[in-house]
Amino acid sequence: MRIGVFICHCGTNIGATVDSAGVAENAKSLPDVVFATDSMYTCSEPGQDGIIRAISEHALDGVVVAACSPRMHEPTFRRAVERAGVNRYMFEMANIREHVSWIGKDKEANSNKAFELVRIAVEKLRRNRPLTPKYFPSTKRVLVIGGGVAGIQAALDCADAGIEVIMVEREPSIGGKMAKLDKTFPTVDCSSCILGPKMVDVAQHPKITLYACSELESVSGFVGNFEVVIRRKATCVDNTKCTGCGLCAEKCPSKKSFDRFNEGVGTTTAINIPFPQAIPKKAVIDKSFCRQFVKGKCGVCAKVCPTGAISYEQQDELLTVQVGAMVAATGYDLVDWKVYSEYGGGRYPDVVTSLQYERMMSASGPFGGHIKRLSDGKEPKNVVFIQCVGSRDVSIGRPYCSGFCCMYTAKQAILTKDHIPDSQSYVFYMDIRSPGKGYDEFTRRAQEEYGTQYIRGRVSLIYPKGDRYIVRGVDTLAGAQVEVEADLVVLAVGVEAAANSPHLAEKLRISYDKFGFFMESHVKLKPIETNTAGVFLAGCSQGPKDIPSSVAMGSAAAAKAIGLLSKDMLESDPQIAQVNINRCVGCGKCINVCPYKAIREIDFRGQAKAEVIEAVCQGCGLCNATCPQGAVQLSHFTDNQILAEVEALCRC
Amino acid sequence: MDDELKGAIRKVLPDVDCVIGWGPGPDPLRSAPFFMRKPEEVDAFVVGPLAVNNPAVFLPEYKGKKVGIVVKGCDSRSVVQQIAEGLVKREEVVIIGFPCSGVVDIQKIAAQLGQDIEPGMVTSLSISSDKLTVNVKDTAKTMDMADVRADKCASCQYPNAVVSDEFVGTPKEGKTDDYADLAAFEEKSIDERFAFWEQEMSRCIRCYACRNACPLCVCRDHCVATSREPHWLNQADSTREKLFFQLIHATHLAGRCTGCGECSRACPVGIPVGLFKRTMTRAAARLFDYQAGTNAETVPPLQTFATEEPTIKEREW
Amino acid sequence: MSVLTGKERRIVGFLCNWCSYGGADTAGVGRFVQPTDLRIIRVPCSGRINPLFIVKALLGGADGVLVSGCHPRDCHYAEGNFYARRRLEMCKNLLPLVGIDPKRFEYTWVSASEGQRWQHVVTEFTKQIHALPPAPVFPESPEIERLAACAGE
Amino acid sequence: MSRNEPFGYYPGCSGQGTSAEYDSSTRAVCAELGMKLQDLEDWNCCGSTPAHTVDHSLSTALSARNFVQAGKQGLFDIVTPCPSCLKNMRVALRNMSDEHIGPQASKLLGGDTLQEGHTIKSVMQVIHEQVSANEIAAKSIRPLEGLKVAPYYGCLMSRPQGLMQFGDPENPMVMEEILAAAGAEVLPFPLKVECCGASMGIPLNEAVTRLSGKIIDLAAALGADVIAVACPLCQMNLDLRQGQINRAHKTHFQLPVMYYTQLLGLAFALPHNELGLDKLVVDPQPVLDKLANQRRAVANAMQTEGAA
Repeated sequence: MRIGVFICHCGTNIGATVDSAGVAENAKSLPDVVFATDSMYTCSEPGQDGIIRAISEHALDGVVVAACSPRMHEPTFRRAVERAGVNRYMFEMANIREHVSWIGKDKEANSNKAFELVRIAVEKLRRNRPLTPKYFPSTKRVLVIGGGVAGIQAALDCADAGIEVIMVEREPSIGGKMAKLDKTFPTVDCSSCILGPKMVDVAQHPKITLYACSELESVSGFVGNFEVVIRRKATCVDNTKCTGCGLCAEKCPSKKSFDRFNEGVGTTTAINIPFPQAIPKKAVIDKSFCRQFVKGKCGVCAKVCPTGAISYEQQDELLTVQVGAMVAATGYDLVDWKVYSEYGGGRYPDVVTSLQYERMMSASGPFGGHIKRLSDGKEPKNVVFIQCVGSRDVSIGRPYCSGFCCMYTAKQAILTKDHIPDSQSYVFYMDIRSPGKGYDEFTRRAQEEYGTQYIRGRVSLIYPKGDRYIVRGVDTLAGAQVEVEADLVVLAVGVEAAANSPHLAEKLRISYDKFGFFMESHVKLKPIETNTAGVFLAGCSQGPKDIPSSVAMGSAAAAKAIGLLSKDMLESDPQIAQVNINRCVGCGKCINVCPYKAIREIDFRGQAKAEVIEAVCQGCGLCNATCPQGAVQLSHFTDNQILAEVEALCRC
Repeated sequence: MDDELKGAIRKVLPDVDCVIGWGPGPDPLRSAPFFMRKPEEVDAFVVGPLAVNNPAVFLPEYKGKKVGIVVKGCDSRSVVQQIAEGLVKREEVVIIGFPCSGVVDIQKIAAQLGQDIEPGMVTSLSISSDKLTVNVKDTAKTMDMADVRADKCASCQYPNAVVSDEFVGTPKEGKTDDYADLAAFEEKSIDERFAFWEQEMSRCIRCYACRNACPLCVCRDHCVATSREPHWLNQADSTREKLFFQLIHATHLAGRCTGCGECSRACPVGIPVGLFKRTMTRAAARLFDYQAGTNAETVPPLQTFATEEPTIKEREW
Repeated sequence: MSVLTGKERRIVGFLCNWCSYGGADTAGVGRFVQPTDLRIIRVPCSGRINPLFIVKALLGGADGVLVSGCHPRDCHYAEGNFYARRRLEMCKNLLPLVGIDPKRFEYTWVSASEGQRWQHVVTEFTKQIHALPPAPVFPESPEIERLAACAGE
Repeated sequence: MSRNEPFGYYPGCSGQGTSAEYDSSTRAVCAELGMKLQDLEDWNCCGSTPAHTVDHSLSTALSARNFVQAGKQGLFDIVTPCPSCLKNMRVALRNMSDEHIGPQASKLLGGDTLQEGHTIKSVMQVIHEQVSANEIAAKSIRPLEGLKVAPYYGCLMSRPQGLMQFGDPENPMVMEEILAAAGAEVLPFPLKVECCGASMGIPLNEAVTRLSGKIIDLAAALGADVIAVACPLCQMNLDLRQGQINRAHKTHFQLPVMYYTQLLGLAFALPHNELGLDKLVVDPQPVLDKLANQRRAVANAMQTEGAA
């Protein structure tokens, strides 16, 4: 073999703590290395040209680049060597930036380690074989998980591009958190007025199939050919018959049911349509309150339903669909703020969450747009807002900023004044974070035009005194303790990943961070992609985001899915398992362990042998590690390649 | 019991290609694998303390043909494991079991005699229930059976065939296995163990008798010990490579070894290679509550998993 | 010279591409300083790791082997790390019998987001290896040494 | 540890003086509940507030010496009524394994070394752990029925959270459960872990009258008959300084402030001299009267019922 080695300086990123030129010089002593050099920015155009030139000048048939992580630039360099006529798998990378120069300052040790990493790359490359991808067809259908504004945008964009969409929503209606909001910042326009039409579009679009009250049961397959099982939870209402007339809810005798849509502000009936603009507009029975289920008898709704849509015996239904790509837009939930016992931990009725306050203000909410206290129905005059409840708080494991609370608190303060002109609002804040078009101006308006008193400091205690609450905090600008008497306290509760996000991530085989938010493929350059091909992210599932960002991300995810499925055939990764039929004894161990059922038993001249189904194999190599005689080998990560790497590192 | 067993074998013979058991060996002390096809061949069948080797090792070669096999308890576990792993089909094997009282260890007999026993040296031999008398060059030496019984028999949990189509005799009570042999070995310090194996493995002649005697070594002609693709071992006469082969064998048998002890017995230079597999067997029992060769319906522990592994105490960082 | 004599030990890491290799990258991006002893071999999945790679490294003179994969339930290939967990645990049981200190081998789970955890694991493991004497080494086979001597001439 | 084995008892210096009634009522109640308390021999000051503000090693050594003394008596599980002593002694146990403070403090111990396995808890926590609510109810032959109690823990009993391990640091419920078991009507008291002003009574009296004032103010507003306390310093600020508070705020509170052990003692019908009721500044007579009236009312009701 004729191998060329290129050691990158990456400016000073590597060059400052690794002697790149020295490593290149040493690399010349390695077996089969006929050319070695260092270069300033190997990934730049001149850097890549240097590789291409060296390949032709030195007749190289293999290339090692020692630079950043292969997770960063392996595809870049593979394309470069391919342009020079070398198979893209005759290329190896040594990660001397993330794994060397950035984690230590000892130049001698770093240079030595960098050389070692080059050595194992060379040893592996010497055993590489050219590989060629295969092509396979894909299903031109996208699954959107979550029907909040991000998911809605992704679904509509895909559908408008002519791709079929299946939307799965856990709640009885799409709309997500945005549907619960009264108004939106910074324009203070009505949330349901701008979201409503989009929800209707979803319902009416011929390319979109919506499954509400449904969750993802399992996922199998791979990019282009996922097989998804959806669990449609029993709502006890036959959606094909329900017209959404609402008669059932009118007559339902169980009127004290928990109102999920209204965040527990007020109550609802056991059978209900969550809100007037719900999509789909179908009734749903909450079994934990329905007398038919709790007491075993009632049946009022079944009696009054004009179309006979009620079916108490309805069971969950499993539905299997084929899709080519998936968009995870599962949104967020509020942090459990009840851990703050200094704020009453839920004991005080007039200490509410920001989302509850939205419902209290909303004209379509339980109070018809007239703000009143949950305890006694009185109109509050002094309203205290506390920001960062469950955000930026290391002590409860939520160190991050939830991003949009500063803005909605300002909005809620403004709306409070609009609703109750003789009211006074106070906002306890840590910092005002309002980077966005028209955002900072908005928070100033809350202070200057609406007279909201902003107090920079934390609140240490809320306690009831008479029928009011004493909010004790610190004003860090004045350097004094302050106490405000409040009729109502609104907590700007921080956000966390939607319940069960890690569980869903595991089904999707994507990564999640320690807070449950889904991990993007690259923080800056691949914010929509995940490490699993064909799975894209939108909205707060990836981290806290406001509405404009969620919508933008929904469109971005749609663009990624459309781009993926615009190709007639998808390229398969040739780094898959292969069976050496001469060595295979047909013991079937590989068949047992393969997570993809990508290996089958075949009859070869009367003997049982294993065979890899190429389009199904994902290249994990479990079979390889299982086969005792090594008859199954994972291309590009064969036993011999890994053994060569091990041996390069040992004393032998 | 011998005659009853012979009767059982003869009864099975018409339905099978052959019945595998034990027959006369090079001298009265040693039996040999015995393949019986005709009823008259059954007369030479040997059973008892001299039926030492494990006939299950031959079974996978007969895949596709129906065969009978006479098994001690330990041998039967190999058969069960072969069936569990699909190496042998249950319907292709007729299992004849009997209660085993233990087998002899030729090395121990040699030790009692104070000399190596070359084939042919033993001219005659007689066995009573607890005594064994060996005639070497017209000198008779009587020894206690207990002193020459194979080590594995001392902790034999399954003296009777685990699974059988015909069972001859009254089942015997099993013993418990407390892995005393491992505990004794583990008296040594880590360094002493390394030194021990360095010494022992330096004597290995790479004959692979240990592998060839193993009824669960499925690779047969494709052993990684002698292949270049993949190239796990080089052919140098190095202690490291020899030890590495033992660890390959033990790893391949992890959670599968039924403890028949044939690897150790087959070793011509007497290296206790069975200890490696015993360690894995103990670990499989402790971690996965799994005993290979006791139930053909179970999946070997390393070919399956549980999402929660309460017995695996992972390191906290 | 493969490691800096007196300063470093030979530590081989096997990391799955999707989680732990990414976690090591994240540690790098975060400039989380780590000891320089470890050299990482990238594999697609912890399920790809044949325990015999570990044995091979340790018999070959590596002072320590560190394996890291995706957290259980979060395997990129759904199940690979579940198998790996069992196999690696069995391997850990085998080493002491051979006279290899089981502290020379650890396996753990580090996700792509856990740069700090990776730094911690590497630092702790390296400390652990430095607390042990250098790995015992087998004498080379006389045959090979003779050949090596010839080659050197 | 079960209550059949003796606990090492560390009374703390307040118990010898300003809170003698806390000490005596604690001993009386524990005896009634079958908890054996064995006094530490030759114990010394825990270091209180001054020591640790000057020298951590010294403060650690002072408290550590008490554990050493206990160890000599074979006592490893120590209890103390005083939250401040508890905090100091817990900090000392933690500091003894600190790589800097530990060795220095050890040197100060002279020839003595601290053994492993020492624990210290508040008497309140141990009562809560060892005695069931049913047992307390059964012992309460004169239950505190009808008595409205504002439970006040002070700032130290539950905090810092990691060190004190006393349930929810902002909303502990142990005293509530104990007193409710004795029949009292325990009020939800939002200021239960607020600062009373602590030792600022002398250098900055205004701080105490302001902070303790709020506590008394809210307890009175909630209709409490008595504030139940567990800390000698809190008791002093709320009780002894109630006159100062009244003067500062032009109020006229006469709200009794009693140790929870005194209230338990009343429920158990223990002799008043053991409970040290005479040591209280604000006269607890209204409490006794209320309980007596309540008992009379109950007795009358039963009589009428019997007659009918």
